[in-house]
Amino acid sequence: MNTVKGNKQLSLVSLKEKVQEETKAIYAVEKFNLWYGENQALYGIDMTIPMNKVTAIIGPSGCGKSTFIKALNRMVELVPSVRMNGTVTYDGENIFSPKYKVEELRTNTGMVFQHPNPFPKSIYENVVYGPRTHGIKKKRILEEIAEKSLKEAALWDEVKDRLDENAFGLSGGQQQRLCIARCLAIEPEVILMDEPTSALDPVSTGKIEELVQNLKKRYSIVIITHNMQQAARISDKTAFFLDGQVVEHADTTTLFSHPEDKRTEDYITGRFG
Amino acid sequence: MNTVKGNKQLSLVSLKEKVQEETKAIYAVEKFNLWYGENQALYGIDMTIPMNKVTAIIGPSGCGKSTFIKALNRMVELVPSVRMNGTVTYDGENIFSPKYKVEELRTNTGMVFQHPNPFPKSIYENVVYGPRTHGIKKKRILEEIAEKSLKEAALWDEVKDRLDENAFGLSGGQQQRLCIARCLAIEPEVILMDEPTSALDPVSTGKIEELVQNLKKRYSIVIITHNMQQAARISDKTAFFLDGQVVEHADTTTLFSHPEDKRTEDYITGRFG
Amino acid sequence: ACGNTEESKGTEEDSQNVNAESDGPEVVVDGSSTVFPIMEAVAEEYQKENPDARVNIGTSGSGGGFEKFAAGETHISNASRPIKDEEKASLEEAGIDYTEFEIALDGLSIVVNKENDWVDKLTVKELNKMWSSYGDVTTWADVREGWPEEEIQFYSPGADSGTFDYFSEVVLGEEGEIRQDASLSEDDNVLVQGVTGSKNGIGYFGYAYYAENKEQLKAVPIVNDSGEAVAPDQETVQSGEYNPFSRPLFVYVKHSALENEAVYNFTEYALKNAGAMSESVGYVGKPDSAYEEALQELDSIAGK
Amino acid sequence: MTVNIKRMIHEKKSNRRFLSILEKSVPAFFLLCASISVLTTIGITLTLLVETVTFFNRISIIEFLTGTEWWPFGENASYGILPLITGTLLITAIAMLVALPTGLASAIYLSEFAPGNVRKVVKPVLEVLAGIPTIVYGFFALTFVTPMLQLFIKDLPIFNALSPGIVVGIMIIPMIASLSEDAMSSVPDSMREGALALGSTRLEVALKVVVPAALSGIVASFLLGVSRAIGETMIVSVAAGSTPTLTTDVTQSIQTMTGYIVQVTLGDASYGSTTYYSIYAVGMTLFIFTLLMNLLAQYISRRFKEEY
Amino acid sequence: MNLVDKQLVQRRRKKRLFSNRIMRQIFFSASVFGIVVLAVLLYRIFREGLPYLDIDFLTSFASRFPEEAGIKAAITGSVWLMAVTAPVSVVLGVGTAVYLEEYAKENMFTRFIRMNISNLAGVPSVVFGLLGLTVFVRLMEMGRSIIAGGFTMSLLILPIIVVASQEAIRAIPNSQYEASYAMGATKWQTIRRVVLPAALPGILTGGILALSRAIGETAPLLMIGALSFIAYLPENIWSGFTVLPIQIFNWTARPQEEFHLVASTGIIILLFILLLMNSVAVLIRHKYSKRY
Ligand SMILES: Nc1ncnc2c1ncn2[C@@H]1O[C@H](COP(=O)(O)OP(=O)(O)OP(=O)(O)O)[C@@H](O)[C@H]1O
Ligand SMILES: Nc1ncnc2c1ncn2[C@@H]1O[C@H](COP(=O)(O)OP(=O)(O)OP(=O)(O)O)[C@@H](O)[C@H]1O
Ligand SMILES: [Mg+2]
Ligand SMILES: [Mg+2]
Ligand SMILES: O=P([O-])([O-])[O-]
Repeated sequence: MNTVKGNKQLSLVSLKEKVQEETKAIYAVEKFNLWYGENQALYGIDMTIPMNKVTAIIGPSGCGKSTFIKALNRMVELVPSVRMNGTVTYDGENIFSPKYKVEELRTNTGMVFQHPNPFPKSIYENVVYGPRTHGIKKKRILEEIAEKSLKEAALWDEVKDRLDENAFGLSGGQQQRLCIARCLAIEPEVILMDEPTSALDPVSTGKIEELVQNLKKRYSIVIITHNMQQAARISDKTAFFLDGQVVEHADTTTLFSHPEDKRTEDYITGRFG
Repeated sequence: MNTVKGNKQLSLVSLKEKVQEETKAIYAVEKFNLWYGENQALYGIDMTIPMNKVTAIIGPSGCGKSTFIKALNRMVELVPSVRMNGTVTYDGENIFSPKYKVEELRTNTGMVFQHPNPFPKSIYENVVYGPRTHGIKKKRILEEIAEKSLKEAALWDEVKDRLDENAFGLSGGQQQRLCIARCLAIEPEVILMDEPTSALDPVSTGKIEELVQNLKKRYSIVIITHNMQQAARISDKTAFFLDGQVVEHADTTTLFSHPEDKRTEDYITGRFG
Repeated sequence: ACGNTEESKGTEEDSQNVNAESDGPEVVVDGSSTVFPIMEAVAEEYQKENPDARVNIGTSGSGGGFEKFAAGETHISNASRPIKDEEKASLEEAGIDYTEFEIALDGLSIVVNKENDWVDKLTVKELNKMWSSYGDVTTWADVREGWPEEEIQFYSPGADSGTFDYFSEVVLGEEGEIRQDASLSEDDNVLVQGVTGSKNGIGYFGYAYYAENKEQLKAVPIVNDSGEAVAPDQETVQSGEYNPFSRPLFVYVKHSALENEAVYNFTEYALKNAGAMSESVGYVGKPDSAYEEALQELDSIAGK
Repeated sequence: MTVNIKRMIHEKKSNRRFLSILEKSVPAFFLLCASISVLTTIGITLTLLVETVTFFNRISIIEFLTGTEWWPFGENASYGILPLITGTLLITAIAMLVALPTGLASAIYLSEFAPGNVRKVVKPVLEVLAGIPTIVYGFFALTFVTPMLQLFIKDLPIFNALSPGIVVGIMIIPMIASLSEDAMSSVPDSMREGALALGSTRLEVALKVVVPAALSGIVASFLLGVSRAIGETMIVSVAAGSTPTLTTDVTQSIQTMTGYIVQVTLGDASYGSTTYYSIYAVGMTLFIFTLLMNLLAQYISRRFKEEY
Repeated sequence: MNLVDKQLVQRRRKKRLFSNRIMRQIFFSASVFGIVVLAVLLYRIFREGLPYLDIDFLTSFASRFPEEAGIKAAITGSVWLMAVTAPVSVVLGVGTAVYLEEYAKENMFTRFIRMNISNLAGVPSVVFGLLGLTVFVRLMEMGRSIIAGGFTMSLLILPIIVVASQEAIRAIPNSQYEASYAMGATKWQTIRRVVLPAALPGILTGGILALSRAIGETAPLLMIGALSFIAYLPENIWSGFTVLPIQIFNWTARPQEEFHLVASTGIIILLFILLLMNSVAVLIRHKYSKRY
C-alpha cells in the first residue's frame, strides 16, 4: 500500500480502488495457514485472485482446495476445530478483522458446491431466497430478479413454466444451474465454485462450462476442478495445490504448456491423483 | 462349442477347459441388458474377460461401469428394482441359472470398492471374516490365512504388530489394501475392483497399482478407473463404456494409441467427462 | 362347617391360581388402602418373629381387593366397608367361603381450618344440608345463622373410596348426592393441604390423617344419637360415643386358605395384635373382648 | 502355499444344508417377533372391547357419548364421557402451549446455535428430565407449581387443570426438543451451507431453511407429544383432583380419562359393577383417541416427507 | 441492471444481525428452562430426602416407622422386573427391527406392522395396564407375579426398542453389506456377523433408555396389582413383587409427614438408578458414535 497519510476518507477509497485497478486483484491472500485441530491443512498460502477472471484450482484429493476456497468466504469457520493465521484481503479489507461482518462477505461472494444443494422449496423460492433474506420484499422486484438470475444461469427457458414446482424435481445439472442462479440473485462480486461439475453428466458439464465463460464478464470466478481438461478449457489462471501448499500459480496456458515445477508436470500428465 | 457328443463327463470337462484355455476367458457376457426399474442401464453388452489379465473399464460417470461389474458377481441384485436378461457365463456356467448358488459365485470372485469398507472389527478379524464365514474355525489355520493374505496385499509389514487394533485406525490406503487382503483370504479366482484408488492419495495409489500388477499372475482382475493414465499403466485390456454400451474393447495399448471410435478418442483426450 | 365346602371346591381353586394356593409360606393380602397401614404393621411385626414368613400386602382398594379375592388370587382381603351384595355373589360363584372380621375402628373426622373459630359442633342434619347437592348452602351463614357469610370450600375423598361411601351413606342417605363443587381427591394428604390452606374449608377423612395433622386442623365435634357433641379421639371412637362416624374396618379371610399353616398363623397373629397395631398407625383398636371372640371364631373355622 | 483355502472351503460345503435351513428358519423367527406387536394391538382391542360391550349393554352408547355429566358412583350414576374428554383436552392443550414453543426453541438452539459440547451436555440432561417418573412430577405440580400459581391467581383452588397441565408440558419438553432436534440435525449440512453462503444469519438458516425442511419430523414430534399428554396418568391423578367437570376454565378441578381409570382401579368399585366396566369403556375411548392422534402423525410425516 | 439495492441490504443487515442475537438468547433461555426446572425439582427432593438416606435405607424392608423404613424390597423387585423385561423386550424388539429392515417385503402386512408399532408407541400406559391385568394376570393365570409385570412392561417399551434398533440398523452403510455379500456370506451370516455387531451400540442405547422408562412407570403396575408391602425377596419370576415407584407412591399417600420425606429418599434412589442407566447409554453412544 501507498504511504499517503492523513487524508480524507474519499481520497483513501479512491486510492484503494486505484491500487486494485492496477493489480486487478479482488482477493489477496498472504501467509495464510490453517489447521483442523492439530492437522495443518494449508501452509503459508500466498496468492492473489484477479478480478473478472476465472481462476482454476487443481490438485489431488485432500490437498486443501476446498479448504482454501471456503476460507475465502469464511465458510471454513463452520468447522469448530479450525484455527487460522495470516491475512486474506477482500476488496482491500481484511476479512478476518473483528469488525468485518461475515454475512456481508458472504453476500458479496456466491458459492456453488460440488453437489447441487437447492432448498426443498419451489424453484422460484430458491432463487429469491437470497434477496428475500436481505430484505427485498416487493413481489415485482423479486420476480424480476428471479427471471434475470435464471436467464443468466441459462436455466430460464427450461423452467419458466414450472417455477412453482419443487426444485428437487430438476435434474442434477439443472439443480446445479439453479444453485448458480440462486447465488447470482444477490449480485455477488465473486463466485466460488467447488467442483461444480464433478457430479454431472457431460452435457450438463458443457452447459456449466459455457455459463462460467459468460459469467466471467461480470463476476470474478474461482473454480476447483479435478479435471485438467476442464481447467485448461475455461480458466484464465490456474493454481496447483499439493499437500496444502500452492506449488504453482500462473496463466493457465503457461501452466499447462510449460509447468515450472516437476510435481505440477507429474500431476497434469496424470502421473498420480 | 465343439460337436463331440455322448461322451463321458470327464471328457466334457476337459473339453470345457480346453475351450477356455484357447480363449482364456473367465467370463463371457452375451447380449446382456439391465434395467433399474424403468431405466435401462446396460444395453446388449457383449464382452469376454480374459483369465489372469487385468481388464480396465473406463467411461464417464453414470455410464454403467459399476453396474456392469456388480452384475459379474450378482451384487447388482441387491437393488430390488433390478431386472436383467442375456447371459453371463463364469467358468463355463451361466451365473443366472436358477441352480447356480450366488454365494458360491461370490466366493470365487472378490470385490474391492471405491471407498475402503473394512468392518468395524480388528484388522485380524477383517481378514479372516471370509474363511470364518465359510466354516473354517481352526485358529491356527485362520492365522496362517491372515498372514498369507496380508503379505499378498503388501500390508503385512505395516500391520503385523497391531493385528488386534481396529481397522478404522488405518489410513485410507492401508484400509484399501486390507480390503484386498480380505478378499484374497478366500482365494478367489477373479477380483473385481470399482475405482479402488479414487479415494486415495498418490502414494497409496502407487502401492495399489503395483499390487494389482503382482496379483494378476494368479488372479483375473477387472478394474474400473476414471483415470485414463492409470488404465494405460496397469491394464492389459481396456473397455470403454458410454451410456450403458461397450463402445470399444481392445488391448490397452491399441485402445489408447489408435482408438477406433470417435467417442473413445474424445473421451481419452479429455474432451468430456 | 367348612370341611365339605373345602372338599368340593378345593380342586377348582387349585387350578385357579398357582400363586395363592401353593402350600408355601406365602400369605397374600390385598384390598383397602385404608386398612393397609394396620396390616402392614402387623406383617412387619409378624415377620420379625417369623423370619421365614412371607406376607405380602397390596393396596388395590376395597373393591379391587374383593375382585382379586373372588379371582382366587388372595388369601385375605382388607376392606374399609362391609362386603357388597354383588361381591358376595361373585365370591359365591367362585365357590369361595370366607369370614368377616372387624379388626379396628376408624373415626371418620370432619375437619375445618384452624382459623375457623365459629364452628363449635355440627349435626348430621347440618352436614347433610352442607354436602348435599340439593342443599343450596354456599356460605357458612347458610348453615347456621350468625356464622360468617363466606363461601365454603368442600374437600372430600374420591367418590370411589370406602371413606366416601361411608360418609355419603351416613350423611346423604341412599338417594343423596354429594355437591358438585366439592374438590375430590384420591389422596387424603391433599385434602389435608386443602383444608389447611383455605380458611373456609371443610373436609373429612380417616382419623389417622387428622391425628397426624392436629396442629394444622380442627376436628368438628359431631352431635351423636344421644344429642352430645363429641369430637373424635381414641376413647370416643372405641366406645362408640363418636357416632355415627366411628366406622369399622374389616378383613375377610378365605376358609380354604386357613388350611395353610402360614395363613392361619398370620391371621391369628393379626387378630391378637390388631388393637395395638392400629393405634400405632393412627387408628383405634376395638375393645379386647372383641378380638378374643374373633380368635375363637377363627379356631372354630379352622377346626382347631 | 501351506494351506489350500479353496479346497477347505469346498470341503465345508457340507455345512451348506444346515446353513440353508438356518437361512430359511431365521426370517420365520423374526417374523414371529414382529407379529407380537400385532398381537399386542389385538390383545388391547379385545381386552377393551369385551368389557366395553358389557358396559354398553347396561348404559346406552348415546348416553355415554353425549351425556354431559360423569358421576359413575352411587345411586344416581350418570355416564356421560364428555367431562372426561374435555378434562383430557384441557390438560393436553395447556401442556402443548408450554411444550411446543419451549421444546421447539430448545431444539433450534441445540441444533443450530449450540456449540458441540453444549449440545453434548444438554441433550442427556434433557433426557434425564424425560426419565423422571411421572409420579415425581405429580407432587412437584401439587406442592410447588400450584402454590407458585396461587401467588398470581388469588383464588386458585388446590386442584386445578392449570398446574398439572403446565407440568405435563414440562415433562414433554425433552421429548419434543429431542425428536425435533433429531429431525433438524438430519437436514443435510449442505443445505445450511447453501444458505449461509448467501449471507444468511444463523437465525434465518434455522427458520427459513432447516425448520421448513424438517417440518414433518417436527410436526410428528408435536403429535407424539400430544398423545403422550393425553395418556399421562400420575401427574393429573395427583394434582388435578378427581372432579369430572365439563368446563374450559383452567382454574377448576377436572378429571382426565386416565385419571379416572386409575381412580377406579385403586378404589372401591366392586368387580362386575357398572363402574368397573366403565373403566374399559373409558379405556377404549382413550385408545381410540390416541390411535387417531398417531394415525394423524403418521399421515403427516408421510405426506410431508422431506426429500433432500 | 442492479435490482438488488445494496444500500437497503446494508441497512437491513444491522436489523437482521440484531434479531439473530436476540432470538439466540430466547432459544437459549428455552433450553435453560428445562434445566432450571430439573434443578428446582432435584433441589426439593434432595433437601427432603437426603437426611433419610443411609445404608439402612437400602438394606431394610418397608416399615410403619419412617426412620426404619427401607427400600430393599422395591429395589430388588425393580431389578427382578428389569431382569424379565430387558431380555424379552430386547429380543422381541431387535427381532422385529431386523425383520422390518432386512427381510420384510414392502406389502400390506409390513406396512401394517410398521403402523402398529408407531401406534403402540402412543398408547397410554394405563391401557397396557388393563391389557396386562386381563391377559397376563387373569387369562394366562400368571397372577401378580414378576413375570406378568415383566411381560406388560416389555410390551410397553417394545416400540421404543424397535424404533431405536431400526435406526441403528439403518445407519449401517450399504458398503458394509456389500463387503460381506461380496465374500459369499449369506444373508443371515451378514446380519449376525456384520449388521448386529455394528448396530449393537444403537440397540443398547435405545434399550437402556427404554428400560429407564419402564423402571419409572407406576400406573400399569398399580393396575396389575404390584404389591405395596413385601418384606422378603422374590425367589423366582412367579413371586409377588413391589417396585420403586409403587413404594414411593405408597409413602406419599401416608398421613405421617415423615413418610413424605422418606418418599423423597426413594425418589433419590430411583433418580440415581436412572442417572446410572442414562450415563451408561451416553457412554456407549459416545464411545461408538462416528465410526464410519
Ligand atoms: N472438517 C474437517 N475436519 C478435519 N479435517 C478436515 C476437514 N475437512 C478437511 N479436512 C482435512 O483437510 C485436508 C484438506 O481437505 P480438503 O477437503 O480441503 O481437500 P480437497 O483438496 O478439497 O480434496 P477433494 O478433492 O477430495 O475435495 C484433508 O487432509 C482433510 O482430511
Ligand atoms: N441403485 C440404483 N437404482 C437406480 N438407478 C441406478 C442405481 N444405481 C445406478 N443407477 C443408474 O444406472 C446408471 C449407471 O450407473 P453406474 O453406477 O453403473 O455408473 P458408473 O459408470 O459406475 O458411474 P460412476 O463413475 O459415477 O461410478 C446411472 O444412470 C445411474 O443413475
Ligand atoms: Mg474438496
Ligand atoms: Mg461407479
Ligand atoms: O382403599 P379404600 O377402599 O379404603 O378406599
